This record gives sequence, C-alpha cells and structure tokens, in this order.
Amino acid sequence: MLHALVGIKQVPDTTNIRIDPETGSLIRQGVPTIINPYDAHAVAAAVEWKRKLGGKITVITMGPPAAVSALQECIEMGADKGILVSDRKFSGADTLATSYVLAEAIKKIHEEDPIDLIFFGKQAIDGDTAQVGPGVAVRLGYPLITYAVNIREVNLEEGYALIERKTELRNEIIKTTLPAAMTCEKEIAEIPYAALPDLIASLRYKPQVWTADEPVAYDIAQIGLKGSPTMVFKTGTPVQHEPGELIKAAGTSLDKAVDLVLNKIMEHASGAPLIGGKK
Amino acid sequence: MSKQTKIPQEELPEVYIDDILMSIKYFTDEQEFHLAIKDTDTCVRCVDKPCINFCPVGAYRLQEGGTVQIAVQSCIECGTCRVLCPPNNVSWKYPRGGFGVAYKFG
Amino acid sequence: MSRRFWVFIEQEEGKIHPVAGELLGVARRLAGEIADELKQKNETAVVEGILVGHEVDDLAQEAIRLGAERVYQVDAPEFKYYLNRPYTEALKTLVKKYKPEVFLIGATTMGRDLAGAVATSLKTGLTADCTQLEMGEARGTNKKLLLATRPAFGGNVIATIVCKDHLPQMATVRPRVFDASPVNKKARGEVIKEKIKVTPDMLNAQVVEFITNQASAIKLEYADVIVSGGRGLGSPKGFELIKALADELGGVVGSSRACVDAGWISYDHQVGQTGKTVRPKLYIAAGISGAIQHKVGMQDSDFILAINRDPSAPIFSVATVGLVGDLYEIIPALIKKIHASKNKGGQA
Amino acid sequence: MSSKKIQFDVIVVGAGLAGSTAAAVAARNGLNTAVIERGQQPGGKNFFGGAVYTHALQEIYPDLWDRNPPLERPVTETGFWFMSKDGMVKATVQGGKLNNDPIDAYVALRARFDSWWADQAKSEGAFIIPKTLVEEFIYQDGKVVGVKTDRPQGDVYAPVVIICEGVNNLLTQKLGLIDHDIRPAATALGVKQLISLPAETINARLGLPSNEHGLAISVMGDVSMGMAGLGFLYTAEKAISLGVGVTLEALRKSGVKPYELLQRYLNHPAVAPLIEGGQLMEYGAHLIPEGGWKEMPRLYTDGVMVAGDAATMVNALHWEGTNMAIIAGQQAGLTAVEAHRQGDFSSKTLSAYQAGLKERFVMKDLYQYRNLSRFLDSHPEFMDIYPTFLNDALGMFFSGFGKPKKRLYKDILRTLTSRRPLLKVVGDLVSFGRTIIGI
Repeated sequence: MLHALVGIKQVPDTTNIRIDPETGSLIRQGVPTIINPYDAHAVAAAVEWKRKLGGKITVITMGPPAAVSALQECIEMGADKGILVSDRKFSGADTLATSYVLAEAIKKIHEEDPIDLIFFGKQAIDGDTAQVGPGVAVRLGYPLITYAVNIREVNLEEGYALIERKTELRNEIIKTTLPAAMTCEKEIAEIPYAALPDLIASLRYKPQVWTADEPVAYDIAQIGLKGSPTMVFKTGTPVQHEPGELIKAAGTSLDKAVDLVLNKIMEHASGAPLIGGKK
Repeated sequence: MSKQTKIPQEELPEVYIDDILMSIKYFTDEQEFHLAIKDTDTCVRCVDKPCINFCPVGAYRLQEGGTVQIAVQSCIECGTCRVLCPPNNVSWKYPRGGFGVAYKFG
Repeated sequence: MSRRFWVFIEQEEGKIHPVAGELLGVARRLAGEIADELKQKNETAVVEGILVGHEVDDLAQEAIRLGAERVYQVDAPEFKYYLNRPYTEALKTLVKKYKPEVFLIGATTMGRDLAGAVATSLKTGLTADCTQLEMGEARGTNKKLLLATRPAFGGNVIATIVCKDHLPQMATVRPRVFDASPVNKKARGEVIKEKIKVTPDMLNAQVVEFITNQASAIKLEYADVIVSGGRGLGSPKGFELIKALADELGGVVGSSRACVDAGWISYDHQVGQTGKTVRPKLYIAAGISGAIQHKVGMQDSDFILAINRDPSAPIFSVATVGLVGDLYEIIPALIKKIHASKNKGGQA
Repeated sequence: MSSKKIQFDVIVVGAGLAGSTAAAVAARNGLNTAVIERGQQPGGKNFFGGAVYTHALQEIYPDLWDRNPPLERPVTETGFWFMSKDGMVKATVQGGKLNNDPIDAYVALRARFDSWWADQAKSEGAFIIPKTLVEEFIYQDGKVVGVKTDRPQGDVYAPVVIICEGVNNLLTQKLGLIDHDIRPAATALGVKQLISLPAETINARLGLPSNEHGLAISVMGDVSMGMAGLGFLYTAEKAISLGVGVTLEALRKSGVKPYELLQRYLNHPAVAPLIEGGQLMEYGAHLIPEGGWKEMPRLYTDGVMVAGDAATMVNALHWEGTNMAIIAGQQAGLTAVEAHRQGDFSSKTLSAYQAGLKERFVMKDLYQYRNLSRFLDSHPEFMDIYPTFLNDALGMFFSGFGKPKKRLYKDILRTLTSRRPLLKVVGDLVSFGRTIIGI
C-alpha cells in the first residue's frame, strides 16, 4: 500500500494580476486564489498511483486559514487527508523557513504512517523559486528528483521507483530508492474530473490544522521571519523601456514600411548579416 | 420589425479583440471542447457568415476555403452564436462544470 | 584575507554551459563594486569557479579564460553525471571549507535543482532567478551586501532581496540575463583539486537511462534571431507563417504564453517570465500584445521589431521599431524582401 | 465505490441572485437545500451593468447592513444621456427623491456580489455545489425527481427543483415550459468594459462629491448606431463600467462587431475623457432576456419552478432584473417550503409561486411593459432621430447668438421635421406613452 504525501501551496492567480499604476502595488481585488497549478498536477499523479497500488494520500500545506479550500480541492481530486500548518508565528517565512516547517511536519506524519513518495509541484507561480521541494528533500535526507514528467514504476516491495525527469539536454530515467521526493512538471498527470460524491465530500471536508506548537513543537528560531535568512529589501515595478518608432504598414504604405524596417535592422549593429547584408 | 440594416464598417473603430480578452480569466478545458461547428460545408455555403462579426469575443474565424473555425478557449458562453447562427450550425453546450470563463468582477 | 565570489561552473558532457561565463562576468563586476571598501581594510575580492565532474581538467582552464581567478575542481567518476546529492555534498563541503561571501549558480534545470538543496544544507538564503545583481548597503547594516533583484508575481513586480546574516549569499541567475565577459586567452589561474567523500546513500538515486528529448533541441536562449507569434495569429496555423519567416532568417520560432496556453504550440517555444528569457540580436514579435510576462523575457533583445494591428498594443513600448498593420500582409512582404536581399548579398 | 443516492429536499440549479435567494429561503425554513452551480464560484459566470436594489436585498435579509454586503457605490445620480455623433444631452436627477435611507440602488460587481450572496444562503444552511453542470432531469412516473449532472455518479435527487439557470434556459426548454429558444428580437447582447481609475479621478470627472456617491446612466441614441438598444455607465468605487446592449436581431443585421460598437462608445468625445488613463480590468458580454411578459415560459410544472433570467424576468426600460430575480427566488423558495409542508409537489401546489408573483411588482411590471421590446424594435427613431434632434436643438438654442430667435426656433424645428414628419413624431410619443403605461 502506497502512502504518498503531496506538498501544495495556495497562490494568487498570477495570470491575472494587475498593478495599481499610482502606487505600484498589486491590485488584489478580483485576483482569485487557486491551488498552484503544478501542485495540482502533482496531486493528480499521486492519485493515479494510489489507484494503481492502493493506499492513501496525505496533502500538506503551510498557509493562512483560507488555504483550507486548496486542501479541499485535493480531496476532491482523490486525496484522503489534508493537513494545514497554520500559525501567525509562521508568517514572513522565506523558502528556508518554509522547508523547515514542512519537513518537521512530514517527519511527524512519517512516524505514524511511513511515507513512500513525496510529491511537489516544480515551482509555485507566485514566487517561482522552486526551492521548497528541494529544501524539504534535503532536510529529510531523501533522494530528490526535480522536473519529473513521468513515473514509470513504483515498486513498494523492492523499495524503488523509476522516474523520468526533464533536463536541458534530454530526459533521463532515475532509479531511486524509497522514500524519495520529487517535484513535478504538468505532464506528470492530467487533473481528474471528480465524481460528484467526491466533490461533495471535499466540500464538507475539514482538514486538520496544525499550529507552531501542536503536534509539532517548532524551534521558534527557525520559523517565520526569524528563521528566514532572506528579506525583501525593496519592491518596485519593472522598468519601462523607451518606446521606439511606429510605422504604419497598410495598403500602399506597406512596401515602403517594410523597406524602411529592413534598412533599420541593417543599420543596427550586427543586424546586417541576419538579412543578407554585408558583414 | 426593425428597419435597421448593415452599418458601414468605416464608422467603427478597429479593435484588437485578443488584447481585450487578456482581461478575462478562463479555466480552459484542455480535454473537451464545448462548442463545435456541426457541418463545415454548411459554413462554406453560408453567404453572410454573421458569426465572424456578432461573436462578442471574435471566437469565430474565417479560414481559407470559406470554412469557419471556433477559438473555443476564448468563448464566454454568452449564447449569441447558438441563437443567431442562420443555419443553426453550432453545436452549443456549456463547458464542463468549473471550466470556461470565470469573471473576476462581472 | 580575501572575500570570495563563487560561481558554479555548470558543465555537461564536457561542455561548460554559457551561463557560467555570464556569471563569472557578473562576479567580477560585483567584486569590483566592493574593491575600494576592502582596500581600506587591507582585504581583496577574488572570483573563483567551482567545477564538479569527471575528467574536466580542460574545463578548469576554460573557466579561467572565462574569468575565474582560481578554480576548485572536484573530479571523480561519481561526478560524471549530475546527481543532486553528490553534487550538493561537494558544494556544501567546499563552502564550509572556504566560506565564500557570494555564490552564484545558473538558473538552469541543473542549477535550480542544485541551488535549493545546497542553500538548505547550509541553512543560508537563496534568491532565485535574479535579473539584477549589485553590491550595496541595506538598511541597518554597515557593510555592502548582495542586492539580488528578481521578478515576482508573473513579472508584475520586482523585488530586491538581501541575505543579511548568513553566508554565503546565494543567487541563481537565468541564462542570457547578463553578458558574458570577453574570453581572455592568456589568463592564468590556479586550479585546486578537492576530494569529496561520496557515501553509498548519496547514490540512492541513479540515472539508468537517457532519452533524447526532441523539444529541448529548441535553443531559444542562445538563438540570434527569434520570430515569435501571439494570439494575433488567430489560429495555430499562423505559426506556419512565423516558421517561414524564421527559416528565412535562420532563426527559431518563439511564442507568447497565450498561444501555449491555447495549445497552439508547445511550451518549449514560450518566451517570457514563465518561459525562456531571450536576448537575440533580432526579435520579431508578431501579433503579440505585449503582456508584462512576455516583455520581461525579451525586452533586452538588441533589435525588437513588433508587428501588431493595434497601435496602442503594449508591445510597442519595448519595440525598437513597430509596424502597425496586418501581420498576414506584412510577414509575406518581409519574407519576399529578405529573400531578395539575401540573393543580392550573395552575389556581391 | 458505494453508490449512495444523493438526496435533498430541494435542488436549486444556478447560484445567481435568484438561485441563492431561493436556496436561502428554503434552507431558512428547514429544507435540506442544494444549489448546483457550474462556475468555479457563484457569480463567476455572471455579468451585468449594473445595480442591485436595496428593497429586494433587505426583504431577504433585514439585517443586510450588518452582513457587510460588497457594494460599490450608492446611486445618487441617475437618468438618461442622449447621444448624438459628437454631442451629449444629459438629463439626470440627483438628490431629492433619490435621497432615501438607504439609497434605493447600489452599483455592484457580480463576481464578488453573487459570491457573497451565496455565502449568505450558506449561512442559512444551504449546501452549494460548485463546478458542476446540470444537464438533464431525472424523471419518475413522468415527474421530475432530480437532476443529472455532468460529473461521474452525478445524479442528485429532490422532489422539487428550482431552475435559475440564467438567460440560456436550455433546461427550461427541455422541460417543455417554453416551446422555442430565446428569440433574437427579444434578447439583447450586452457588452461591457470595466475600467479602473482612482476613486478621486472618478469623483472629479463625474462631479461626484465623494466615494459615497455614484452614477447609473442609460445612454440613448448614437451609442447603438440606430439599433434597438441602449448604452450605460455605472460607477463602481474605483472603476467605471461602460457598456452597450443591442438586440440580437439588430446586431445580426448590422454586421457590427459588438466590441467595436463598444469601443466607438468609449471613443465618443463626451465619454473618452472620463476614462482617459484608465486600465481595462475586465471585458465581458452577456445576453439579456428583454422579451419580458410575452416571452415568458410557464413558470412551474410538476416538481419544477423557474425564476430569474431563465424566466425572462427583466424590465428592459428600467434595467431592472436583479430585484425581480431575488423576489422570484424568494417566492419559489417559499413555495417549495409550502409544498414540503403539504407533501405535494404537483403543479397544483406549485402554482402558488406564480400567484405570489402576481401580487408583486415583478409580474405587474412585466405585464405593464409587455409591449416595450417590440416597440423599441419597431421605432428605431428613438435610438437615432430623437436623441440627435435633442442634441441639435439644445446645441442651437445655446449657440444661436446674433440670430433672430424666431428664426432659430424654426431652424431647430426643421432639424426634426426634415427627418421625421411632425405628425409621426406625435404618433411616436403617444405610442411610447401607451407602451410604458401598458395599455
């Protein structure tokens, strides 16, 4: 029987973020929070393997109380249990402090019910750091497989898994002992369309809430702002470039405009050889 | 009945609808399309092809050979095409639960 | 005493990843930024490369030519292929031994896999995917720190991050964000070989098979010419036209996120915050509106030609030249003229 | 997996304003109530101008103001703008009778408002099932006993179903409550842009003393380019909502792209300065069932009631719809409660729903305005000639200096009579009067 653990994060939907032109700050109104898309695929992959091998899936997240809805969504997809690690004392955590909190919680879960495989999304779309998954793996001393695109085999009897991951040059198959941790690309599995009873169960589901004191007594020096070596020094909006020249290219002006543009490219440093001009 | 007839195009500003659609949030269903042209030849025979114009997100696009293609992922489920397609050639249903347009403000 | 600015020399199959050269250039600049301050304390700053692999002596010399003043080389069969735990162990051990001030790693697949693990084992801070790096004073400290600036929230915000009380200050940097410093063929430097003990448990995960990946053959980051299409193409078929122009220019095809989301083209073509950062000599954006997440990925290209029907499209704000009109008229005209001009150029 | 039957006392299809109201009322009275909503969240598929009306909100929740409704601005100025190609005559009212406590109408944004409204139903005990599409009914002995959804194992049972599915009333049609699809002549397409601006900018440009003041404007004339339709402008707190609605019939004939029609309105010299520098927050479009009384489906049958847009409960002239939906939802909810009390879900019992609505403004107004949509369709001059005349006339009146005034009046009159004979004008006005009085 497989015991898979999935670490997820609730994030603002960055595809729809807007900036207040006056203050330069994020306009939060109208920005829905969603389960980090990569994490959703990680959950889907865990569910696929639970269906194949039998067993169960525990999902964990660190976040504000509202993150309950992200855990419910995992239950909807087929996870069995959700744990929300939530406490004001955790706020201000960077990736190092977050990986500490999650790793300690996972140790606790593992004590009671040994874990075979840990799934994360490859990165969260709000921070894009891709550090928490690797950080947790290191803290637990588990082999780490990042950018996983396909799980070929999970062999619980012999205690190994074959996982395909993506690298710059090619894909590679990793054979790893279990337990192991992986971070997942979207290709890893398609999000299932839940049956109605599962959806209804998820809407009624209340995840466990763990605090900074119970059931894991956290070292206060390693959590929240205190446990975070990095801090945000300042924020701003990206620098706007000077706009270039606009040329109308329609009807009779089309030919001229195209000539003009090609000339400009030729004149520009290193542009000429690209379009057949002299070096 | 309305005496209204065709309005000359030059009285209207040109609008780049794709940019405007960037303001809309969608949960795109990659596994199932909720709209389809029932019969491609019917579109070829349809002279006016008003769908190219009346769709408020410009999802109906004229293709070479006079066929019409639907950019289903930009559909906002208003129902205009279902009601207005002259040969009633659009197979129209709502996207699966949770998919499709998700207005942030409404 | 010298302050060490470290760069991870990423290599695979006997080749140094270009990002290493870019990072050595940055490290030299950063070292220069605190040189005066150090002089008063009788200290110096030194740029050093960390090279891990098997039979990579040549690469150590190359790293020196690329700007490293000294290279620490870990060379053993266990390091022939990249594996997270042995590599993490190597970097961790070296950091503990030499205590560098700053450690830069490329934000590549390998670098990102490695950096998070190393930072966590060292319990220090790591800022990922930086786009600007400088040495500067942060509030409440009287020494210069690494100010690491990176985009967040899909490129809508930039945040500058410091790591005040922990060393090394670690950052990953995307390829093509910085210029590589010029290769100095005469450069000489010291290579120090280091031994790292690899225990069997570090080899619990092993590569058992390689699969050549078609998609990763598209090298957007290092292409000289990129022709990208956006939603304005109207349909996936539009990429045929984009491809034709790219072929004419000897370039590669890029895409905005919208087209990737719509399934018109694969993710490997995506330029932007959630795709690739590119800096070609010529970037042509056709039918791309220019959402911020796209612009941050291409705005540093040498020459940007934007083609869009809407004169108010935000893409024009980063374009060197903008053509307002129908891309289906403009691109065929471009192809024709470039073709003609190339033939002429060939005769000359 | 065990297939336990999913059973409720009442199923509401759609968590819009009608649906969440029906569910709130049913749940409050002890019924085990499910609301099945196809969007990610309630409100996610909804889109309007627009305003909600405090009388209706307070009727459902007398403690409305303690519940912190997400309202944008109260409507403290309202009326008509008459638009010509390059001019605008504004006839609005502020203060006076509008100064009720609370203010009668508030601008709202549906995604937020409907989501909150559904939360109120939840607090009454209703169970909201989002992300699920109702596709079919389950019949037993010819009677509806539940619905089939698009999810695996997706059957849900209840002896009574309240359909609040919105303007595309496919389920209502499936039940045979109406024998045809919505008609192009009786349905409008509304397109809208929500444009964000700092609150102070909105106040300054529209002459509003503070954020506690807002506008709700109907725009007549050139905005619809002669098509049967209207434009609108509403002020949210930090955004202006601008849109145009025209009938589908007119839209098809015109060959106009709706977003170009809207852009033309936004480019109008009296409108463009209002939104200059603003950012597009959201574009969208939605159908409006303007057919009213004449296009209304049967409102009930055995085990089923229909409310809101699905039952064409919109007053096209007053832009009323949300309040009708809420009151209809309330009546349907109450009727479901009564049916459970009697243990009888036949159409005989459910007829109380329609009877209840007849006592309210909902049916009275819809009846009174029953000819409106046809009137507007057959009198394009109200979209075209008259607003332009108004602009010309007032423009001439206030600029005709150095001209004998008698000649000025003649000239003014001629701008009208050259376009429409005086007798016809009189006839138009009389028939407009008859249409809105409802005789």
